[in-house]
Amino acid sequence: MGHGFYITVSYGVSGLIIAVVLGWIWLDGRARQRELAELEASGIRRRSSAPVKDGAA
Amino acid sequence: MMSLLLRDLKLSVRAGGGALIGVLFFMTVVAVIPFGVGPDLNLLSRVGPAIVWIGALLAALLGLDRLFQTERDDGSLDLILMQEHPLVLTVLVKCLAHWLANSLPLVIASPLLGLFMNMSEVAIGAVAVTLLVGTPALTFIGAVGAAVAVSLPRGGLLVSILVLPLAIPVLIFGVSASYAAVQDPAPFMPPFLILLAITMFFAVIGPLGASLALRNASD
Amino acid sequence: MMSLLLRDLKLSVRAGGGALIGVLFFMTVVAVIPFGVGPDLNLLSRVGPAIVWIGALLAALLGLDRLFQTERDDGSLDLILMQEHPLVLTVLVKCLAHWLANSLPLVIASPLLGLFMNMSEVAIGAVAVTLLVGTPALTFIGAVGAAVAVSLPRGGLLVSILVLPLAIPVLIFGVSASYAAVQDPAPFMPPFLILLAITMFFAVIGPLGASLALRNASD
Amino acid sequence: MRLTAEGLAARRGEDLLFSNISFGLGRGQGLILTGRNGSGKSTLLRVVAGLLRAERGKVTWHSGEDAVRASEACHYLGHRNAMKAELSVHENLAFWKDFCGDLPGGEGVPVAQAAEQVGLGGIAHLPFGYLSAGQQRRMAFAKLLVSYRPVWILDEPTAALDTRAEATFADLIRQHLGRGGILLAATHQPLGIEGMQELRMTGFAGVAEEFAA
Amino acid sequence: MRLTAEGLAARRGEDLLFSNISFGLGRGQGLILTGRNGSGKSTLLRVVAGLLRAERGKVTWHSGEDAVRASEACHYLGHRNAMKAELSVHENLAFWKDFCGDLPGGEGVPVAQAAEQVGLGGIAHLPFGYLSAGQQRRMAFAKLLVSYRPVWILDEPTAALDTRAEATFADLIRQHLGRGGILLAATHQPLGIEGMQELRMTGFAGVAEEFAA
Amino acid sequence: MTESLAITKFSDLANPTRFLSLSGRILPWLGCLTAGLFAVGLYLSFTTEGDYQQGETVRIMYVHVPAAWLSMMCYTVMALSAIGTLVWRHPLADVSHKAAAPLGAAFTLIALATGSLWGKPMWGTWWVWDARLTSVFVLFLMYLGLIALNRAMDDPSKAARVSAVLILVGFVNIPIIKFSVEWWNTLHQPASVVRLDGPTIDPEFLIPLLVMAFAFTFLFFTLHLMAMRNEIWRRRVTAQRRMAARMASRES
Ligand code: HEM
Ligand SMILES: Nc1ncnc2c1ncn2[C@@H]1O[C@H](COP(=O)(O)OP(=O)(O)OP(=O)(O)O)[C@@H](O)[C@H]1O
Ligand SMILES: Nc1ncnc2c1ncn2[C@@H]1O[C@H](COP(=O)(O)OP(=O)(O)OP(=O)(O)O)[C@@H](O)[C@H]1O
Ligand SMILES: [Mg+2]
Ligand SMILES: [Mg+2]
Repeated sequence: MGHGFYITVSYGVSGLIIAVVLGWIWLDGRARQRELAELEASGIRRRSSAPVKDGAA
Repeated sequence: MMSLLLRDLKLSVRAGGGALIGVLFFMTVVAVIPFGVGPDLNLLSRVGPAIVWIGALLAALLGLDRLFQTERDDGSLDLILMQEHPLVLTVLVKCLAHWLANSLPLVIASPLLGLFMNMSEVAIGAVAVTLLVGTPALTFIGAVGAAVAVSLPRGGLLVSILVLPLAIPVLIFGVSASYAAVQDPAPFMPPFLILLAITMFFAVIGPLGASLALRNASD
Repeated sequence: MMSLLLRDLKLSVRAGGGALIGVLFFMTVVAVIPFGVGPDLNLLSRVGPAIVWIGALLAALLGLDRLFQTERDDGSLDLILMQEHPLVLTVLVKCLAHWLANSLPLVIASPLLGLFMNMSEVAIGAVAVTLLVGTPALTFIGAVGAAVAVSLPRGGLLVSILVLPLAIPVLIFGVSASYAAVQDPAPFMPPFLILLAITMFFAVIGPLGASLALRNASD
Repeated sequence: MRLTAEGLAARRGEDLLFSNISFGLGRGQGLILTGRNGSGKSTLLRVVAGLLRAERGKVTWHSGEDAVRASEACHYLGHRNAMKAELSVHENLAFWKDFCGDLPGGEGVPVAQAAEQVGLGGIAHLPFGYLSAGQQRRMAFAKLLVSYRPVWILDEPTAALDTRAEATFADLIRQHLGRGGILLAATHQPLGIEGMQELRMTGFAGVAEEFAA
Repeated sequence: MRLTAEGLAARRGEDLLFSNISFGLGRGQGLILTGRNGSGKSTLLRVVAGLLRAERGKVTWHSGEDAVRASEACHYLGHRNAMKAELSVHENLAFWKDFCGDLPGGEGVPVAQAAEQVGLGGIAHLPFGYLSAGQQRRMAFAKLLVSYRPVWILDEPTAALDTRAEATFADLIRQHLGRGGILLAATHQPLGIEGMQELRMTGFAGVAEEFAA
Repeated sequence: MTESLAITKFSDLANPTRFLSLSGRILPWLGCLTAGLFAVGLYLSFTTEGDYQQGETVRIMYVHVPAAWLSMMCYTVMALSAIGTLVWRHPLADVSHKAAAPLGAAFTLIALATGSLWGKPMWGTWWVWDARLTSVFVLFLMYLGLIALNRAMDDPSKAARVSAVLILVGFVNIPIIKFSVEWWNTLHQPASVVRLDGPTIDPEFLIPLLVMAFAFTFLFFTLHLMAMRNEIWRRRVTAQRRMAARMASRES
């Protein structure tokens, strides 16, 4: 096998791993946002939409 | 019975983090070895089968001693003893669950480790097969020990004397069968068949002994 | 503090039988390796120190996961956490007790195994000394793992996975000091002193980390 | 249907805790054990449940024509709850429902309903370990409801319960008796159920005889 | 000598169980927590004992001039007995006596006498695991006597006790208060001690804010 | 709305809501920057000359070395967050090291894979148990162990605190990885870029390498921010679900 093969495969593998991680994080974020939207729609309000009282302590 | 199997599997997955844990454990053990014996690939491939088997024994020992103790500590053992299911069967199912959750992942992971240890294909196959056949015996032997530990509150010493000496033949025949597969003069079959016989034997004796010990657990 | 040490020693004698199971496992490991390495006594004596060290490392894992878990299960951990003794000291004493009951027997048994492995007197001595100096570090590292896993119902394999990677430096320097004692050009002292330093380091870091984890895991 | 004990004696260590205890319980009848700490109540219950070997005497269970091992006809609720902290309440109950099965003559209620009946319908999805002491005890009681057994053996069922839960338990026990069940319980606080027989244990019936005799 | 709690809030999982609980207890005073199962009594006790981190607020202990960590001044008797089943009662108690030591201002009684005081003088040589539930609880209580702490934090101390032992416990607590001790206890049954303050817990004060905000 | 730009206090960042809006604003820019750097870096890495000794395969270096650096940097980020968890009890620090663990595992995996793909032509074998390689493998196992620990505990804040302890104790492995080559004198290349006496590598390779290294670093930060946001949302969802369940059981 020529060197080109190893180079292609290493770039390919790296790209694949990054793509999988990126895709997973992306989809995960989409799913979480959808859940939040569903909760919002079913009438559970976040408390910070009420006047903010500083609870960061 | 199915529900007991499922529950035990679920418990082992919940508590320790899942089926991958066994594989991860095995990989850690194997990764540690080269730091000791050095990077000599030749040597590594020669000790490979033994290391894989020792890893399996260690994994079987870790946690096996508490197979029945957790049940006793929370009172479940009482209820299990009261049911009409034959106790031998219950013990068998618990052993099965323990094997599925702890040993099977090791069997499945062993080829991977073989690769890491630079073992030949034949050796890898032989180790996997002997592990598949031999690890149930370790579980059954461990079950007897675990049951004795439950029934004798101070049986600690007894358990170790009981379990490891009984487990050593399994280990020896497992390892020698694996080596026989690669080293030429020695035939693979005789030690392998003995291993199989040992497993059969303990598959009967183990649950019987364990259930006897559990019945006599004196409180 | 003395009373804690005594209690823990008493408990490990009464309940666990930890010492024996460790030693037996240790011997099993050493007994199985020759199958792989073959009857070549020369080779055997060469890998000897490494095998003994690996065996000790793996044996140290047995029982380690329950160092704090038993205390938590019966509520003693709560009272221990409440006392004014610095928690680090308490952890240190518990480690000491564990080491005395579980690792010291390994150190004592190691010369015997050295003989089995056909090691020279110098090598045997070196292995015993390095084990004596190095195994406390294993216990301290293990304490961190045990403390981290205290809130897990069964630590077992997970604890070993967390502990083993951290134990690698100990193994490296322990083994290389043992080899340095027999192989001529390499001096014994530098790796041995590093091993000593590692033990010192973990004698501080281990209890600190473990007590930090215990404080944070309590509920 | 009848649970009979004849001339029971049991020992712990070397001590004979009680000897010659006999009773018979038929449909809808209950027996309450009382007595001081350490007088042997739990021991007697475990003997009846078949978990401890009796020194002398025997326990039998007649249902219809044939006599079977008494322990199979019993639910036993001991000091410990027999639930796994790592599994959710629902999983725990479902396991016991499946594992114990029903005895002929009755049927267990579904898991969700059992949790409802002990007053904790909303939290069956939580891991059992997350519950408070009293909630755990209630869920352990729900185990009795999910599979049918004619005999209930309860060891201090109301420990750690608040007063509302105590009343709930008394109700559930009354229903069980009303359906022809049998009750054997050890308590320090009165359960508030009428028409029970009572057995006062005194403890220490003498050192085991084989050596003292 | 004063134990003060200011604006305590604590959570379990994501739930805030209570918020803004304050109290102050001086010499000879006691506070009883009551409330339904799961209302957060045990949680509050653990927060005061320093075993759970408070979400907000703090607990302080003033003795003489300086304020120390409150947990060091406390004995905590939780649901679990903190005794080893494999050791004898005497070994267990001796260990705790030695390990805990005495705080200035008082002195623990010897082990044998403590066992005597909880009414079990004769059986201190038995392994702890051999005792009955009530006897175990009593021995756990004896732990409070062998080393001196001004504050006693008791979580359902009388569970599993017979009536005589309950009276004994009440006596011992009264003595402790009489010597200027402080009591914080959660119970379902009245302890039968007069002049205690009472705090009714209701449970669930909201979901913790940091991520729900 | 300019109020979120006026972050003056450190503690302001402790507010997850504020963090969400700030990171939401930064992320697109960060993403674009990463993509741009990758474009330049990949262009450079395929147009530069090959090494006289290693031939074309030197191009693997432009992925391998940045990934290897990142695998260690990620652990360092986790260790810093762990300090944040234990010392300041910063809720975002919990989220940060939990979100970073899978990323670290991914970058380590890339370093391992490209390394052994490079090893086959250069050393003639996929894998040797040399000190550097094994310690990277151990780092990979440590990431997996941390992920497993996080999954095994279900109280998130407790899991965060406990794994923070473990991360800090495990930090001893980072110097071991970094210096293993010097200590054991093995097959693997000793450091030639990051060393005390300045880089010893030819600028021909250095420039694409550095560009790729920056690209990887920004990729890491992009992914990390995204994962942190996901984790915050996940916790927010569970908190609100609990709230809803509690309210429902209150009313009934
Ligand atoms: C699985 C196998 C490999 C692993 C896990 C690995 C790991 C690493 C790590 C952790 C670094 C960063 C070192 C530092 O910053 O000090 C590194 C750098 C490097 N590696 Fe590898 N490596 C592997 C195989 C290879 C091979 C086969 C080659 C080439 C023959 C190679 C060449 C390099 C070079 C040139 C550097 C840069 C050193 C520097 O300039 O600092 N690696 N590798
Ligand atoms: N580890 C945990 N994680 C999540 N929730 C928990 C945990 N432990 C307890 N809880 C919840 O906290 C609440 C309060 O529990 P706590 O033990 O304080 O109640 P309690 O008032 O002592 O009740 P009891 O009278 O039954 O002892 C319960 O509703 C329980 O479900
Ligand atoms: N394994 C054992 N070995 C020896 N003696 C034991 C053992 N278990 C219990 N005992 C003794 O048996 C006696 C009876 O115990 P049992 O648990 O039956 O009492 P109990 O009536 O249930 O008390 P309680 O009201 O406290 O629950 C106790 O005095 C105890 O010390
Ligand atoms: Mg009892
Ligand atoms: Mg409580």
